[in-house]
Amino acid sequence: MYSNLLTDPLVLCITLPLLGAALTTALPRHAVPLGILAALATCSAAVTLGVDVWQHGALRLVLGGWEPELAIGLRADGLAVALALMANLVALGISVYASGYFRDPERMRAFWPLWLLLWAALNGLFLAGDLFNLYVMLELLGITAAALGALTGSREAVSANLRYLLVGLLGSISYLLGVALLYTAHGTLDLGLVARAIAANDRLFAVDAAALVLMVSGLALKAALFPLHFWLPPAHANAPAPVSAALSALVVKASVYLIIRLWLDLFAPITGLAAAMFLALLGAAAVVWGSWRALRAERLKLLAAYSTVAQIGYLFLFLPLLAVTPPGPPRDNLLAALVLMALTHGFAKSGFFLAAGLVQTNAGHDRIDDLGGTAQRLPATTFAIALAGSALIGLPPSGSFIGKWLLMQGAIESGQWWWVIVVTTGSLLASAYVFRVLSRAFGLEPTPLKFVTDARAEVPALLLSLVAVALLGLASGPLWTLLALRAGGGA
Amino acid sequence: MTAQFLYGGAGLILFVLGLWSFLVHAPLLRKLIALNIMGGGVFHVLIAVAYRGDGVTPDPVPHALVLTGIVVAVSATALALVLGARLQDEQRQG
Amino acid sequence: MSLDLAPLLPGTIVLSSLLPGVFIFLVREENHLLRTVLNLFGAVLKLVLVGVMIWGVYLGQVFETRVQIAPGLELVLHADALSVLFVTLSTVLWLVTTVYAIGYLEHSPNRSRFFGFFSLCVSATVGVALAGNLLTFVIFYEILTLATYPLVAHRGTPEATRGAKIYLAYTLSGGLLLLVGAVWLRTLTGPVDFVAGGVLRGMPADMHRELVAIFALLLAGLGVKAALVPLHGWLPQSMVAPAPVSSLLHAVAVVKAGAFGILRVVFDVYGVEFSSELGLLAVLAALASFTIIYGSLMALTQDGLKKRLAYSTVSQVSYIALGAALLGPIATVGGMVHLVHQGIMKITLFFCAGNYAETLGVHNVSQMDGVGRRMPLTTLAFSVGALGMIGIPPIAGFVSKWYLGLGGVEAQQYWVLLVLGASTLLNAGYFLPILYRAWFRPLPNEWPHEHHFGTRFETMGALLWPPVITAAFCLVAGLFAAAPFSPLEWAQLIARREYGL
Amino acid sequence: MTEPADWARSDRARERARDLSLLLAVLLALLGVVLLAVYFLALNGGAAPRLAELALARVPQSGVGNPVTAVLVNYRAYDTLVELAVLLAAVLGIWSQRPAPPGFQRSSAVLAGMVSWVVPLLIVTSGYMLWVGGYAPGGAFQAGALLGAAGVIVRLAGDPTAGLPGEAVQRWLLVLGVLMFALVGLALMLLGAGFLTYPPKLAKWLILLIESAATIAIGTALAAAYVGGRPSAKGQGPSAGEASAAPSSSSLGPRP
Repeated sequence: MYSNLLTDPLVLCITLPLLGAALTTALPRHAVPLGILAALATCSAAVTLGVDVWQHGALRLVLGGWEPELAIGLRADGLAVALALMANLVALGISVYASGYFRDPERMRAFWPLWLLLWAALNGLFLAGDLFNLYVMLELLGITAAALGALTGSREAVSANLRYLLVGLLGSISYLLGVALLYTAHGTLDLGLVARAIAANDRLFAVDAAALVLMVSGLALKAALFPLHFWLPPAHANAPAPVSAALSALVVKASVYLIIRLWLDLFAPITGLAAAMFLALLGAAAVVWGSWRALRAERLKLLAAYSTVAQIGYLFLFLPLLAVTPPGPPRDNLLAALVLMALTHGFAKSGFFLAAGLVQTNAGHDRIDDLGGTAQRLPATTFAIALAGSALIGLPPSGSFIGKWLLMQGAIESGQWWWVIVVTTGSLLASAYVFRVLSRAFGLEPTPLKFVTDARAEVPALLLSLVAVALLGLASGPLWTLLALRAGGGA
Repeated sequence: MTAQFLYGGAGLILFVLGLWSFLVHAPLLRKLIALNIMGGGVFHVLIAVAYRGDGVTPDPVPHALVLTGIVVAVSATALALVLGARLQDEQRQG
Repeated sequence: MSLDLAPLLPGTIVLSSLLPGVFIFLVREENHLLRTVLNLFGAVLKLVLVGVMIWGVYLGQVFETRVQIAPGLELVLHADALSVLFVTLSTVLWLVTTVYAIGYLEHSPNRSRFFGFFSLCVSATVGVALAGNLLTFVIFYEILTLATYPLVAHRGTPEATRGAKIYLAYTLSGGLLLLVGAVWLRTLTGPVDFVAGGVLRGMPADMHRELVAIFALLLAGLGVKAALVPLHGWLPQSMVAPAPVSSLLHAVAVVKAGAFGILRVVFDVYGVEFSSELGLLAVLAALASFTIIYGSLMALTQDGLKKRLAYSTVSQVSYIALGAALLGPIATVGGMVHLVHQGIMKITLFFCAGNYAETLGVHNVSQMDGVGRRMPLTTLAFSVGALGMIGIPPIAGFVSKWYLGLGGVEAQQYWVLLVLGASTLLNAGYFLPILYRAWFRPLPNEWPHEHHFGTRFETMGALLWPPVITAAFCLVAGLFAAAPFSPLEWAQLIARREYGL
Repeated sequence: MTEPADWARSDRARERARDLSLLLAVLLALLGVVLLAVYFLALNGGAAPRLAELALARVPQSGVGNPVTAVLVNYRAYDTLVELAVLLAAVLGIWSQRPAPPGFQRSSAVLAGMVSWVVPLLIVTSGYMLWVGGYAPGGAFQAGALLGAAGVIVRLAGDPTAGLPGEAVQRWLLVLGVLMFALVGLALMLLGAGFLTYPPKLAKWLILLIESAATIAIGTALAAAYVGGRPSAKGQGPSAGEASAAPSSSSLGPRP
C-alpha cells in the first residue's frame, strides 16, 4: 500500500521530533528555540493526524513499498490517535514549561535532544504496527526516560534511574523473547498478521500463551503494575519536574497502552477471564496500596508518584469487565472509559507534576507539611494542583469521574460488584491525599496580589489540569467516535 | 530441526540463567552482565530460527533483528555503566 | 422570550455566576471596584434570568438544556416547578449574601479567592436545583462540595482548616455513597430523567430489594449534606467559617442541596407512593423526627450563638425531609415550603449573628445582654427570624409547621403533631432566652470588641440592610402566603403536579 | 554482648537469602522447562518458511546484494533509523551525567608504534566493511564497530579524546546517521515515493549514502560512549585543531 500523501502526518509525528533531536544536539546554543519549534511542529503533525483519522478512518502505512509481511507498518486507529493526541498536547505543555525551567545551561542542552527523542519514541510506540519495531521503540523510550530522570545528577536521582533503566531493560528483554517466540511460531512480525495467525491457529495455544505471559509481564514491569511498581516512586519523584511529568503521565502510559493493545488486538482469542481477573486483582492492589502510600508520603512529588501507581491500577480493573462483555454499546462504553481514564490521568498528572515543580523551586523543597506559605503565594499553581487533584480523585466534572461512573456501571452490570469497593476505597484515599496537600493552601500567610506570577510555568500546568477537569469530563463524546475507528486486519 | 532446537534451547537456558543472576545478585556489574546474557539468549533463539537447513540461505530477517538488538543492548549497557560509575564517583567523594 | 432561546436558559443561569466567578479569580486583590461590579453583575443578571424562567414555567413552558457528555450520559438542566423553587431561593439569597459579604470582608485578605469560590458555589447550587437527572445532580452536588471547601477554610486558622477537613471528610464520603447509588440505579433503569410522580413504579417486584438498598445509599449520601443525625457531625464544626459562608451553607446551598436531593429522590425518582409501598417513607420519617428533636436538644446546650444556630439548622432542615416522608399533598406542601422558609429565616439569623460579631465582638449568647438597645434594627430582624423558627404567626415558619401538622393528620400519623409540638417548645426554649437577653437585660459597660463604622446606623449599611430585607421576606412570606407566586402557592403547584391532582 | 546476636541475625539473614535464591532457582528451572517445551512446539508447529523466501526474493529490487543489509537498510530501514536514535540517546545520556574522565597515561613507544599501525588498518577495514556490506556479510554496523574499536585503542594508548574531534564537530558526527536517514526518508516522501521508499534506480546510492553516514555516527557514538563523558573544553587542547578536517581518517590516527 503506497501512501499518496506527500506529507504523511503518520511519518511526521515520528521524524519531526527525531530531526529536532538531531538539530538540538548539533546546535546546542540554539537548543531552546529549536526545541520549541520541533515541539510545535510535532504537535501540529499529531493534530493533523488526528483530523485525518477523524475524517477518513483508521490509517495504515507500510513503509518502503514492500509487502506488509516484509516491511514495517505504521497504523493509526482511534485508540492510537486518542493516546497520541493526549501525549502530544501534554508534551507541548511540558516543552513550554521546560523552556524556562532549567537554570543550568549544561542541563538545558542535555534536556532538549533527549526530550525530543523520548517524544519520538512515544509517538513511535503509539503508531507502531510491528512487534519488533515496538521493541526498539520501547528501548528508545526506556533509555531516554532514564537519562532524563537522572538529569538532576543528585545521588538519589541517579541511583533511582539506574534502577529504572535496569528494570526497563529486563522488561524489554522479556518482551523481546515473546516476540521471538511469536516469530518462530507464526513467521511474521506485523501486528495485524500475527493477530490473524493467532486466531487461525489454535494448535499453538501454548506458544501464544507463553508469549503473552512474557510480553505482558515485561510490559507490566515497565508500567509499574503492583507489585512491580517498586522502582517508580523514587525514579519519578527525583527527576526534574518536566521530566517527572513526562514519565508519570506519558512513559508509563505507553507501556499500559501496549498491554491493552496486545490484550485486545493481538491475543484476544486466547486471553480468558481468569488471566484478566489476575491482572485486575493486581490493579486493585495497586489502587489501594498506591493510594495508601501516597497518603503517607512526606514529599509532594513522591505523593504524585505513588498516585501514579494507583491510577495505573484502575486501568487494569477494566480487563475482566471487557472479558465478559460481548461487543456492543456496553463494551464500547468500557473501552472508552478505560481510555478516558488514561487520558485524564495523563493531563492531570502532568499538570500536577509541573505545578509541584514550581512549588518546589519556589520553596526550595517539597515537604508537604511545610508548603503552606508557598501554596498561598502561588494561587494559580495551587489552583492547578487542586484541579489536577480533583481529576485524580475522580470528582466531577473530570474525565475520570465519567470513567469511574462507567467502570462501576460495568462492574455492577457484569456482576463483578467487588470492583466498586475498590474504586470507592481508592477514591476516598485519593481525596485524603489530595486534600492533605490542598489544606496547606489556606493559612495565615500574607496574600498574593495577583493570580498568575510566572506565566510560562504556571499557564501550562493550569491548562493541562483544566483539560483533565473540564474538557474531558464534559465533552468526552468524540472519544467514542474515535475509538470506533478500528484498523482493519493485516494488510 | 534438532540442531536448531539445541541452539535455540541453549538460548532459552541462557535467558533463564541470566534472569536468575539478575534477580539474585545485587552489584550493578553483575546485573548488567546478567541482562546481556539474557539478551544473548534471546539473540540465540532468533539466530536459531533463521536456520533453514544446511546449504540453504538462512532467513535474513532474524539476523537483521539481532544486529539491531545488539546495538540497542550496547547503548543501554553503556548508559547504565556511566550511571553506575557516576554513583561510584560520588561514593568515593562523599 | 422567544421559544428557541428556551433550551439555553437553564445553562445560561448556571453560567451567569460561573463566568463572573472565573474572572473574579483573576482580579487583582486591590481592585475592589472591579470585583464588586463582577459580583453584582452576576447576581443581578441571574435574578433577571430566573425571573424570566419563573414566568415561563408558570405558563407551562419547558426550559431544558441538554449536553451530551458521552453516549448515554447526558447533562440535563431542566426547569420544573420544584427546581424553580430552589433556584429562586438561592438566586435571591445569593444577591443579598453577596452584598453582605462585600461589607463583611472589607479589608480582609484573599477576597478574590473568596468571591471566586463564592460564585462557583452558587453556580453549583443552581446546577443542583436545575439538574434534570441523577448524573447531573451528582456532578453539581460534588462541585458544590469542592467549591465550599475553600470557603470554610478561608480564614486559614488551624480551627478553620480542621473544620474544613471534617466538612470534607463527611461530604466526600457522602458523595461517594450517592455516586454508587446513582450508578447502581442506572444499571437497573438505564438513563432516566427526573419525572414528577417518579419513574420506578413499574419495576418488577424482584428488584425491590435492590431498590431499597439503593435508596439507603442515596439517602446516606444526601443525608450528610442535609445533616440528618447521625450524619450531621460536620455542620457544627464548619461554624468556623465567616458569617456569609455560614449563611450560605445553612440557608442557601449545602444543607439545602441535601434536603432538595431527598425531595428529588422521593418524589421524582422513586415516586412518593412507591416509596411508601417499599416502606422507605417510614424510615425517613423516623430519621427526620429523631433529627428534629435531637438538633433542638443540642441547640439548647450551646452558648456559642453560631453553634446554637447550627444545631437549630440540623433540626429545622429535617422538617423538609419530614414533609417528604409523609404521604399526602398537604405534608408535601409543608416540606416544600419550608425549603424556602427555613432559608430566609436562617439566613436572617446568621446575618444578625455576623453583625453582632463584627460590630460588637459578641460571639456567645451569654454576651448578648442588651444588644437590642445597641443594635435595634439587627435585633429586630433577629427576633423576626427567631420567632418564625418557633412558629409564631404570622411569620413564615408558622405556615410550614401548620401544613406539616395538617399533613400528619391527613396521613393519619398523629405522632407528627407530637414531634412538632415538642420541637416548637424546644425552639422556644433556645430562642426566647436570647430575645429576652437582647431586649430586656441591661447594657454591659463595655462590649467585647466594639467597632465603629462611622455611619449614622448601628453598623455599616452593607451589613445592616441584608438581614432587614430577609426579615421582611419572612414576614411577607407569612402574611401573604396566599398571594400568587408566594412560596406557599408555588409549593402547592408542585404538590399538585407530583400527585397528579 | 550484642555481637553474638548480630552474628546470629546476619547468619539468619544469609540463610534466608540462600533459601530465597534456591526457591528462585527452582522456579526459574521450571520456567526454563516450560520455555523449552513451548519453543519445541513453536519450531515444529510453526510457519516453516517464515519471511525467508519473500525476503530473499525481493533482494534484487532492494539495491543491495546482501539480504541482511537489504533487511536492515531497506525492508526494515525504519528500525535502523530508530536504532541510531537509541545510540544517540545513550551518548547524550552519558554526556548529561559527567565530563569525560581523564584518560590513561601516554603509552610507551612499543604500544604507540603498534597503535600507529593498527588504527589506520582498522579504518581501512572499516571502509571495506561498509562497501562489502552491499553484497556480502558486512555493513554499516560492522564498519562503525571497527571505527569505534579504533577510538577505543587510541584512548587506551593515552589520548583522552579517543581521537574524536572537538565537541562541536563531534555533535554533528553523532547526529549524522539520524539526520541523513531522516532527511533522505523525508525527501523521498516529499518527492512522492513515500517515506524511506527508495526508487530502484537510486536505491544503491541512497543506501550507500545512508550507510556511510550511519557508519560515522556509530563509530563516533561507540568511541564517545567509551570515553564515558561530555568532551571537556580542556581535553580538546592540541588535538582539536587537526582533528576537525577529515574526521574519519586523520583524527583517529596515532599521535606523533
